[in-house]
This record gives sequence, C-alpha cells and structure tokens, in this order.
Amino acid sequence: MGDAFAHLTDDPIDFRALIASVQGREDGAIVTFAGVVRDHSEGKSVESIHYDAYRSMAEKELAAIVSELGRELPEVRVAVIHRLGRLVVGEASIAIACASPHRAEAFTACREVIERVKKRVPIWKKERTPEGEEWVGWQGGG
Amino acid sequence: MGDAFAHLTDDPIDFRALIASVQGREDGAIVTFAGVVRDHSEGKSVESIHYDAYRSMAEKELAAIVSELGRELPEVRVAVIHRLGRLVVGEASIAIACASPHRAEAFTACREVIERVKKRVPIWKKERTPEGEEWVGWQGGG
Amino acid sequence: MQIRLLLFAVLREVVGSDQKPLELEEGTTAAEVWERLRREHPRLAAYDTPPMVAVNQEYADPATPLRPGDELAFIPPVSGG
Amino acid sequence: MQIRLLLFAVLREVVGSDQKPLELEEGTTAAEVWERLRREHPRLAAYDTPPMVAVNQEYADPATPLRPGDELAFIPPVSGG
Repeated sequence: MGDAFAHLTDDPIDFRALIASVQGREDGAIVTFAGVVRDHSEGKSVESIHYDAYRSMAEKELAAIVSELGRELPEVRVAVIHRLGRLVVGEASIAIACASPHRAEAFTACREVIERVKKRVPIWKKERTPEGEEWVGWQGGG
Repeated sequence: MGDAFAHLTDDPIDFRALIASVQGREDGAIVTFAGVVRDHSEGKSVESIHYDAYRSMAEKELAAIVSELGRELPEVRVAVIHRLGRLVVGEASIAIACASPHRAEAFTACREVIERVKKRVPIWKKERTPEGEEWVGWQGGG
Repeated sequence: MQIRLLLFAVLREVVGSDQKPLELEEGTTAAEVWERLRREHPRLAAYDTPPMVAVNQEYADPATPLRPGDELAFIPPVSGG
Repeated sequence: MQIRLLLFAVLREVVGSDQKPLELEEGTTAAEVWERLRREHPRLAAYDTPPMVAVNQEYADPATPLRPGDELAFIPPVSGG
C-alpha cells in the first residue's frame, strides 16, 4: 500500500488524482465521498465557510484513520484530503476515495472514514452568514 | 429534479459531468460509485469485458431505479450511467452519483442504486480470459 | 398472430440471431415460446433456470398470454454494474 | 518548566493569540492550565463542556501531568469534514 494518502491542502481538491492514488488492477469498486459547502445550515443562509486546523495533528489523525481502515478492511485502499481556508458554496472541503475488489467493503470504508474524520480530526469551521461569522460546534459560546 | 439522469453510453464515462448533473447549492454530500473492470474473477485472469444490453429496456429500468430512489429518499438527487462495448482492466463500466444535503441519505441511495442495477437492468457481460470468452452468470451453460 | 422475439447475450449466440418474428396461435404464453425455443436449440437444455421474461420492455409473468405485435425478450440472469 | 500552548479557532480569537509559552510548576496538568485560561479569559466560562486536550499532537488525558517542552493544545469540538 505504500504510505498513507492523507493530506491537507489550501487548494481546490483534485478528485482525479485522489482516485488514481487508490485504484489498482485488482479493484472492481471505487466509492468516493465529497463534503461540500452548502447554502444553508440550521435554517441560516451560508455564504462561505472558513476551515482552520491544527495542521500537524490533523495530518497525523487523517493518516491514523487511513491506517486503521487498512487494518480493519485490508482489501480496501483509502485516500483522504481535507481543504483549509475559505470555501464558497459548492466547493468540496473533504474528499475520500476507497478502492476495493468488492463494493461492500469500499462503501463501508468510505462511510467509516468520514465518520471518524468528523469525530476526531482537529479541524474547525467558521460559517459566514448574512448576520456575521461564527465558529460552529461548541455549545454555549458566541 | 427534472428528468431522470439515467443513460447508456458507448464512450468512456465522464465523471465530472455526472457529478455536475446532481449537485445543487443545497447539497453538503456527494457519494459516487464506480464499477471497474478488474484483472481477475473467480480465480481467472480477466483481460477485458464486453458489455451487451437490451438497450431500450435497460434505459427504462435505469430511469425507473432513479425514480424509485427519488420517491424513497426525496432529499437525494441520483444520476447513473452504464457503459457498453469492450472495456479493459481499470475502465469504469458504471458510475453513480448521489447528492444530498446530508451524507447518510447519499450513501444509502448510492448503495441502493448499484444493488438494483445488478438485480434488474438487462445488461450482460462476457469476460475474456486467457482460455477464451464466456458470458457470466447463467449456471449450467457454456 | 405475430410477435417479435428479441435475443441477447448467450441466447443470441445460441440461436444465431438477435431477433426473429414468430407466428403464434392466439393465447400463446412466453413460457410456451421458451419451451419451443429449447426444443429447437438443444444447447438451451443445459440451463437449469428459465430466463426472466420481458414483454414490451417490462418484466412480465411468463404465464401471461402474449398479444399481437408484442415485443418479447428472454432475459438471462443479468450481470451488469 | 516551560511548555508551549497552541490555540485554535474560537480559542485563538478569545485569547487573541495562536500560541504562547507558559511557565508552569512541575506536575501541572492540562486541566489546570485550562482552569487558569478560563480565569484569565472570562468569555471562556460560557462554554459548558471543556475542550479535549492534545499533548504533542495526540489526544491525552487532561489529568496527566505535563512535561517540560510539551506542546499542549485545547481542542474545541471539531467541525471538519
């Protein structure tokens, strides 16, 4: 498998390169997930989102998640990339690609990666709405 | 949602166009599935696969599957395209894209589409191995 | 009455044709057409499960009588995706 | 002993800095540093759950004593993906 493909980027995500990094001749299934900035959140209109990260730790956690899946589902090759900075509606903040000889494992791996990223990877988003900007997710603040 | 995006093609699949056909400003998640020709099947080495279809019915069944998912998971937009003809290892025979405000529904829809396609859509594959060519899937024949 | 029989994949190769018009008695069913095809092409006897039936591009009960002008297709187990 | 405290997202904005060196007594825990930060920045009192703790880029028990040179970060609830 080589080194874990788990990166942060400040640029738009290159899906084609992500898929190429996982696909081998033995694979019959490729599942991808993209998390995209949407135009609303909990009833508010969203204009853009700024993503901030504890970069060194976020890269370690992304690589750890890829390694975990490599142990749990050894048939699957996994790649993940998360974008940082300001993103507008429709742009991808995260992309995951999972390739496997069979589709069940590729779906499972892809879903698991995004769930673990959302739970553990030290990345934070600040939403810009018509009322201003706000960090998301810590109850009681603001 | 407009007309169902459910097509057959004789050309390589354009993933970017497929995704663009489903993604809206309200979507936060895009899940894709690609079925790819792999280099082996049940212990045999595979060189290429020829896909044949009952074209008029296959297009109807693909559109029916997209419509069903539209009713069952109304938040999700679904597109599917199946390629026909001779494909070599690494080429995609089918691609599915599902966009949704939330990821759970996008994963469910994408998985459902491929399961239903494999069950119902009148498309057949003939594998070319070093021993010759053989239609797949009908026990007792050959 | 006349119907049109479409043949795909292995069936097309065994029968040696991708379609043929059939002259049938009124009330003939798809299942009866399949039996006739098996008598004409002994290689088809090897298949242990009968194919699905489609009439006018929709899956149909093999026991339903066909109607003049129907487009009948036998659908071997599908393997797309 | 000296450690380095890193601050992200809302914490960086409240404290007004993305990192600061801290001079601590031997055996000080991350939880104690958090309490000190809350006293210095009353706005932090509004947050009803304490942040997670990372030491040297790994999640750590807030009760573990820090060691000289550690890189300590408080991790507000993450919202990436």
